[in-house]
Amino acid sequence: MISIQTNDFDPGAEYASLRDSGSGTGAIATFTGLVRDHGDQQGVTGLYLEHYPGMTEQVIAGLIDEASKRWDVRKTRVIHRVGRLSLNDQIVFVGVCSAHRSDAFAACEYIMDALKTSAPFWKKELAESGEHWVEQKETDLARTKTWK
Amino acid sequence: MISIQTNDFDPGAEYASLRDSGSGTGAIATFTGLVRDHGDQQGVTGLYLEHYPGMTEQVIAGLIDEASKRWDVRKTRVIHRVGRLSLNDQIVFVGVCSAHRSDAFAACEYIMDALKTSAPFWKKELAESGEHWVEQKETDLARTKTWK
Amino acid sequence: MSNDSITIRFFARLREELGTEQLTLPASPGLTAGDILADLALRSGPWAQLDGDQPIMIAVNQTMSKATTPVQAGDEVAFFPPVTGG
Amino acid sequence: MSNDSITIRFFARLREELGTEQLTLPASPGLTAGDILADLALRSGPWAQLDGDQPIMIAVNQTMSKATTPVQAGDEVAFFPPVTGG
Repeated sequence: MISIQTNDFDPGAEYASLRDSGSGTGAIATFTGLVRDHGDQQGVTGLYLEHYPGMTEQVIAGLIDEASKRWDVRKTRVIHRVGRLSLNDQIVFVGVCSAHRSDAFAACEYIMDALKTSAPFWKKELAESGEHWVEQKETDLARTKTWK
Repeated sequence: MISIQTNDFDPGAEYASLRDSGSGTGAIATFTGLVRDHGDQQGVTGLYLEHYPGMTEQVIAGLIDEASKRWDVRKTRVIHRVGRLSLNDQIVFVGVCSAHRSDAFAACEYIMDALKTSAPFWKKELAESGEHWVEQKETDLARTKTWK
Repeated sequence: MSNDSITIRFFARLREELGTEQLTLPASPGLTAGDILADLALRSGPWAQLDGDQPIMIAVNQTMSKATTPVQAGDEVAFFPPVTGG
Repeated sequence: MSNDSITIRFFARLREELGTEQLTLPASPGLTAGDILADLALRSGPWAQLDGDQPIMIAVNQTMSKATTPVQAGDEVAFFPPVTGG
């Protein structure tokens, strides 16, 4: 399931729902991204997240499909917030259940890495020194290429 | 923090506690292992987990130290249950906070992989066809070697 | 969106700097996404950046596309900076 | 655990098959963990497996060790099958 939303989410509840995926599930990997105090600049006080409604969901669904072809994936959950976020707020959640540990980790990390370079979200850092659209990182592009 | 315990745990509460790790945290990766219906054999109905008290905690503390040297790790949490467990019960939890996504994933997976081959736990599968001490997997050993 | 025109959308920094979220252009035979970008870059002021050094990503009908992707009446074409979510 | 002897512990399948959780042996100069294992393998019945094909892991004072690790009075030596937690 994929949700793009302005409101917050509860990783504990998301985990509980992933766990309810049958007696063949042996492994659940989750990732949560938070607004931290440093990014392209220091002293970040918040973020503004913009997205391309419709396309975003389509791209993420494609990433989940791709992950399901490559690994044993029993259930997935992706949540991404948009709008204005404060320091320490939750931005993104990716959770994957699998029969096997290595598949759960790989699929979770793949979806997260690929989301960062292919899902149409844009992040603006809000800081005391002003606003700043975040630039795409070479390291993120490089990480996505290692999955090819 | 490391806990070896017979009682269950709440990954949602563990996540919340990991999240409370300062405004530099940007990423939290968690892994939970569950009792599944197939392992060395089909029709598994439960597990019995034995450990070496004292040594277990020491080995896991060493793995966390090693992870902290290799990656940016701000806070970790490891819980491993022992005793008798039923189908779908939670066995193990590993959670890592970091400033960066790749570090959180790597440290979480490293601790989990290394725990499986170096922490003194032993798993006995309980099935309708009888009890069976689980054999160490070549694939687990191979995964641990890739971290060397 | 009328069915004989093309809807153009902009996001993030581009949307802000162009002061434009959406516009409509007429379709024409053999048109590509890159042709649209080149035409828009001829406009004055901030529009020139569409022909500049900054990488611009293209989506046609909400699918990542290239400058050579053909575009026809009824299509939605979006231009935006490299994505930075997650 | 007295201070002039060595405590030996067994876990999991070994503990079950040997029917022994713990025993005490006298210390002697130059003793190694491997010497203890070889001595115990001379006992009758299930003890022979200590000298068999199955891999046995060794911990001396709760630290993973080798057959060549020296052992002295007061030490705790544990023998167990390869670990399978997680």
